[in-house]
Amino acid sequence: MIELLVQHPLLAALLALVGLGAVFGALLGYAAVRFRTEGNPIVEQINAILPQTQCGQCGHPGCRPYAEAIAAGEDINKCPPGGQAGIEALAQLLDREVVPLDDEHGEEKVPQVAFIREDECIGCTKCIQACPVDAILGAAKHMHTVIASECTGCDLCVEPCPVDCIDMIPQAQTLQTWHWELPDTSNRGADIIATDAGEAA
Amino acid sequence: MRKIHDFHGGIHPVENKHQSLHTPIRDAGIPAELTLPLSQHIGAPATPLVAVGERVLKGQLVAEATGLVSAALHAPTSGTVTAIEPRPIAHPSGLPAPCLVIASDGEDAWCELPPPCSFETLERPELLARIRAAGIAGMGGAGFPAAVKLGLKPGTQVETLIINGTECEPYITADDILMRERAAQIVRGAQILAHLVAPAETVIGIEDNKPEAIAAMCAAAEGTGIEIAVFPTKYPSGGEKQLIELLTGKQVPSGGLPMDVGVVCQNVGTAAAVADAVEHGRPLISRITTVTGAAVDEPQNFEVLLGTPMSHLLALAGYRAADNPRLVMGGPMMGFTVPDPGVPIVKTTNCILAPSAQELPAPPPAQACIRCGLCAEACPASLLPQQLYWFARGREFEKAEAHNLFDCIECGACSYVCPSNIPLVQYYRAAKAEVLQMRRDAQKAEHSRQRFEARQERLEREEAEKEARRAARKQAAEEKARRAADAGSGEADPVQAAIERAQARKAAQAAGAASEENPLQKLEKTVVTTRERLEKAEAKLAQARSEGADHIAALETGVEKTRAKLAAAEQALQDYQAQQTPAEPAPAGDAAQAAIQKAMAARAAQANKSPLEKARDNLEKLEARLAKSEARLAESRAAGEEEKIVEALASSVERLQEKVAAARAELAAEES
Amino acid sequence: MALMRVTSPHAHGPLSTSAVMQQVLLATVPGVLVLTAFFGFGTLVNIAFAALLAVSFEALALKLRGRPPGFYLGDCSALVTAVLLGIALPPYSPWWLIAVGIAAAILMAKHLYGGLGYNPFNPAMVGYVVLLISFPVQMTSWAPPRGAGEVPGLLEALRACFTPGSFDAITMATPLDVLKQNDALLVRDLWAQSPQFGRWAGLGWEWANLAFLAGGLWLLYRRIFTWHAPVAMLAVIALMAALFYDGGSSASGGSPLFHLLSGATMFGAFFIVTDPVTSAVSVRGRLVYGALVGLLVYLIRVFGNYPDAVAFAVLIMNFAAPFIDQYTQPRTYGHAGTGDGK
Amino acid sequence: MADVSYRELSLNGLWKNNPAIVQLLGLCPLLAVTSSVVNAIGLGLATTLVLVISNTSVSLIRNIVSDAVRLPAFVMIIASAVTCIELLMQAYTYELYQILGIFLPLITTNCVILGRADGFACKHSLLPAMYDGLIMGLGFALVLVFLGALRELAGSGALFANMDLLFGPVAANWKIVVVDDYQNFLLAILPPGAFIFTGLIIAVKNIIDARIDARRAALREKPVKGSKRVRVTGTIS
Repeated sequence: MIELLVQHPLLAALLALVGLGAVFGALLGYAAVRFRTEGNPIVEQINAILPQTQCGQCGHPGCRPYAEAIAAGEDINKCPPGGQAGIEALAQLLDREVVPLDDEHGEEKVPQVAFIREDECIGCTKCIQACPVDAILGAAKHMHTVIASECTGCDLCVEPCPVDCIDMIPQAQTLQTWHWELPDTSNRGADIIATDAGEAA
Repeated sequence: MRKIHDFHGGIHPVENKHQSLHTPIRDAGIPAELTLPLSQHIGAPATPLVAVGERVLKGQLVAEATGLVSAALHAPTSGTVTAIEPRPIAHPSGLPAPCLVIASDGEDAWCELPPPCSFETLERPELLARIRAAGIAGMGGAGFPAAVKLGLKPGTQVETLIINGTECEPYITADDILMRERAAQIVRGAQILAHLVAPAETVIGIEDNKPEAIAAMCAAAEGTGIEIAVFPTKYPSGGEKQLIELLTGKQVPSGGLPMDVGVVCQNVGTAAAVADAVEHGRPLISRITTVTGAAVDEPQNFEVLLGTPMSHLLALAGYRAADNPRLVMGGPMMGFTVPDPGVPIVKTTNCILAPSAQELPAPPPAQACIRCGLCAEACPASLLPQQLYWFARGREFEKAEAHNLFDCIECGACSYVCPSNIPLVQYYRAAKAEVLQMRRDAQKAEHSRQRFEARQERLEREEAEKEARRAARKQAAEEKARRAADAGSGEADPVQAAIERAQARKAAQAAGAASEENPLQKLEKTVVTTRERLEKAEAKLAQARSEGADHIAALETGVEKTRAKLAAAEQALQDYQAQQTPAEPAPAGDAAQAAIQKAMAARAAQANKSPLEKARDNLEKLEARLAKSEARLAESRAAGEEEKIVEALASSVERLQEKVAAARAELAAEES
Repeated sequence: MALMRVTSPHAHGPLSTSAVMQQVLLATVPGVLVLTAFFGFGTLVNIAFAALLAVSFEALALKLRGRPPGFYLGDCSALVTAVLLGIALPPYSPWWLIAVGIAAAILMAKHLYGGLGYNPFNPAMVGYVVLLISFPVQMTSWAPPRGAGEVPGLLEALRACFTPGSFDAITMATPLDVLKQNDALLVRDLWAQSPQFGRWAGLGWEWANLAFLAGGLWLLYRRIFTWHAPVAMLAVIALMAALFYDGGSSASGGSPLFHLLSGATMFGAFFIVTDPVTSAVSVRGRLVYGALVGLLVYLIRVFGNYPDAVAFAVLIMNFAAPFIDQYTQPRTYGHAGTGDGK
Repeated sequence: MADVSYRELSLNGLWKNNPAIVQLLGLCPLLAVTSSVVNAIGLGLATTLVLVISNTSVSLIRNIVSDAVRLPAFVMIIASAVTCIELLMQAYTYELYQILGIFLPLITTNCVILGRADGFACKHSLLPAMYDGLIMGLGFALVLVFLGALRELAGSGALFANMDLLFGPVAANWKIVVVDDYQNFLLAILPPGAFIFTGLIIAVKNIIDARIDARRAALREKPVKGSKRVRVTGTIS
């Protein structure tokens, strides 16, 4: 046998290569079976990044369905409330490219909270049915009100209101939430600003 | 002589302290109006105890501490409460905060104070209560309520009590002059604090650039066992953590408190205030404040009532507003700019700095970081400021946190030495705030998610129940049909079914009649349960009263409400019984019949109405709404409410106006 | 009147980036004077031409990147790069050599990475190395020092720069090169035979090194940088030389004093290794960084292909600087342990 | 699969998805042998040939080889093809064979080839696979030649030197000296030069792409903002 191989180097090479191929093939096949990934934990991680406003602007009924869609390969730039920061976080998690927000799905806005002008409310409960997080309190024929701390600012309640008594108000800044902003470094070409030295009124 | 340790980093900025030390402490007098922010300390704001229009006396408690970490407020002089409303306060944001405004009457009449006493005679809880009642919050700048810091957990052993007379910031001399002029009071305060926390040693730490203060303190501390430790001048040795390392060689663990290494630290100003509070029963209503900078003619120290507008003090010191591009509360290293000179002095205002443009020039444009490392050399917390800067700038906040962003004390040493003029501290402040904001957002998102999922679950359940009911009904119907079919020898008999339906309806009506007793039972039950609840609430209230808990007021209103409910329930029961006795229950169908008739009548009326009338009605309704909205808008404009709200209202008015216009057009069309 | 709203601190120290750069420029003066005294006006012409080119390239790059050139030129960093490269280049280099070097330094090493503060590699050294590997002949021939040959005047220096080929004749190997090529003579004999050697090291070189040392000490005194990196580097070079010094056989690597005062040792230690942008940041990091530069310098000088090695050593360690930073984070106040790598 | 557009394939291979400057595959030979045009042409042709052969064979056996062992099988095919090419070059262009040296056998490990085999050929029928191999190979070879020309020009001031190694004696005087009396700029010839010039080529391509995109974006209609919203709360009665 060995003699034969020595005499026919071509055969030896062929055998060696086929042998190697067989061994590595077996190894790969085993690994494919042994280390199969179970389930899809990525959905949970994506869902944790999404802002949970449940606003439906992404075209999915709620944040979790969108998280599932992203895991299945959908674009990550469909969430206006998450904004650019959210897109970046998703891009990092999924190792995808950072893309600008798709404005077919709306624009990034400052955080808002719904406000019911209570003397105009007729108590129709339509907004209560629309609210995805049960943040509106009220009963039929009784004035409703928004529990501001629970409101996600999704503005789904605005449209159903028959008397247009719901406004979206930007979340007010308080002493507790106020803070210094990062110095602006975006316009370094045009004019150079050291700090956000602004002028108070 | 104790061993003085050193801490990493630190800088030596120009001190500029002599300017304000030429004259002794001057009384700033009583301004016409005092503005007391309800939150002058770290923690929950105080709750006002007085009403607008009420007359208050000097030293009277006007707002009490709420919650564990909070401090009380007292009237700094006698006068009338003119407003409790948001006013601009000394805060870099320039946002208003709730304030209590007192118009002084000039009499400066004291309220009744507890009798003076000697602290040795007082027990620890009583001492603590006096300090708490006096509303003392850290006078060094942070404003942590003193009583909270001193209220040690039982069983803790304090090694060192440090009285901080370091005052390392340039320009500020409030503690210096206090130590020079009131050394004895500070030492008494220190003795009281020592009595309270029973430390193994008490040290007063002073930088060596205050020789007069050191001499005065040494003289006053003679024979008291209190040590005066003098150490080289270096910024920021007055920082609590740095001072502890200087004097004890120990480092406060990250995220921990000085107590974790057996140290309690208080400012000299706090010590003096404690002495006043305990010995004379006087609450904290005034403090020493330095007014300095090149834009005032006579830099000096004032004893000033809390709530005095800064402009009042500045005027006394000869302020030249034209020379002053920025007004700083605190020192040049850690102080913050105030948006308006009218903001009040608070418990933490140790200095008002009015520099000229030459003295503290506006920050020049930032250049690129050249990684020179001077910031790392200067950092007293041994951080890598430029790494933090890169992370903050790149919004890589997790990495910044991993590089101990939250150990930064914002002392400003890094920005001071930075050759490229990078506003490092601003980056750190912003980064910290963003991290906190992100944590809050994550929490809120999680909360929203849970609520959303709970709601979805509920809707599904309801849907399922509905489905189940429908299925059951269907099954019953089928069952019935089959039975009918069986009975009717395989032929579905509609007549039979109708009869059966009618019978079922009758049975149901009978059942309804049987349940006629229900309202009575229900009312009785309500009365019983309400009574039970009232009893429970009363017991709770009594318990709370005996314990002197905070929420008595809330409980009281609760009891009140429950009582009212009980009365109402009893009344309802009686009414019902009275109604029941004379007449037998009316046939059940009657009420429904009446309602149906009424509805039919309404509909007929509606149908009878001509389109013209309808349109007119509609217009009337809309006009009423418009008027209401306009009134609300005017009101909010007058009240100076926030822009956004006014805008929102304005837009809604506009919408209504449009609708009215449309309705008018419709009406016109109908009429023609 | 409107009041300014800014974050604290409101006070600022006296130091600025341009001041730092100007101090560095000033500190090179003694070294440049000594080089001129011994090797003629070649270095001065190098520096002048390099400075002109560097400022133009910098302005061009800034313009292309949409930054205001006036503001950024004010930091003088381009001038520093030009002066350092001008000193490092052999005197009487042809103009195109300087131009290629400056282009590599300013355009490639600096602005391609984002300008001052963002460059991972020392621009002057990148320029130098690009030239060294591209034009080894021109880069390894050095003018003979006064005393070993005639020193050209200013006009001749200018001519050498702008009419290439006119000056090829009068160049010599540097002392480091001579020692490296030597495999037959005892060091003592070599010293006696070659005109390039002076009292301790190369003729002229020793004084130039001492002058750069003086400039460096002045910078230290002005607290422009800390002592850690240069001292670590010099200490390691001296230590290595002492360890491997065999008393002067024909295979000798040279005495510690020879290594300290030869080639670009002092220049590298005080003007290149201390470049803050490309070195490690923390104190411990700078010690490690300097020491490793020193080690590499010695290894390449004695065992490598090139006679001098500061540029290579510095560039290699530039690579490693972030890595060193990662493992030499100082222990933050109030934290147990060293906080390494976390 | 019938829905393969040859136009799309060509565009992909030559520009949009160029293996060398977009996918950055096969960098090792790209950087190592492009010091002159002749080297680049030689290696480019060899690689293209191997690609065509390997894509063809892989496409032929794609339904026979099981998924788990496909990679070893592909590598075997590629190795055989490379060996054939190597022998051919040894026979007909011996000098070039010697210059290219180790990089000829190393074509086996060139990721472009395995990448195309696994990414395209094993999913497509014979003709598209063959065409893809050809176009991808040409795309790779073009970049190789362009880079080689740049480096040769910058490094030695001349173009098309030593073309006779590949094309025989006819090509002996194809050399064009662009700059007389040129000081050889070694950096361009050495591997760092390859990195720098590759970077420049990629930069130029990105600039062109960005311009094209900008022009297209200007032409395209803007969709309505927020038009894709849905209700998460079902119907509202």
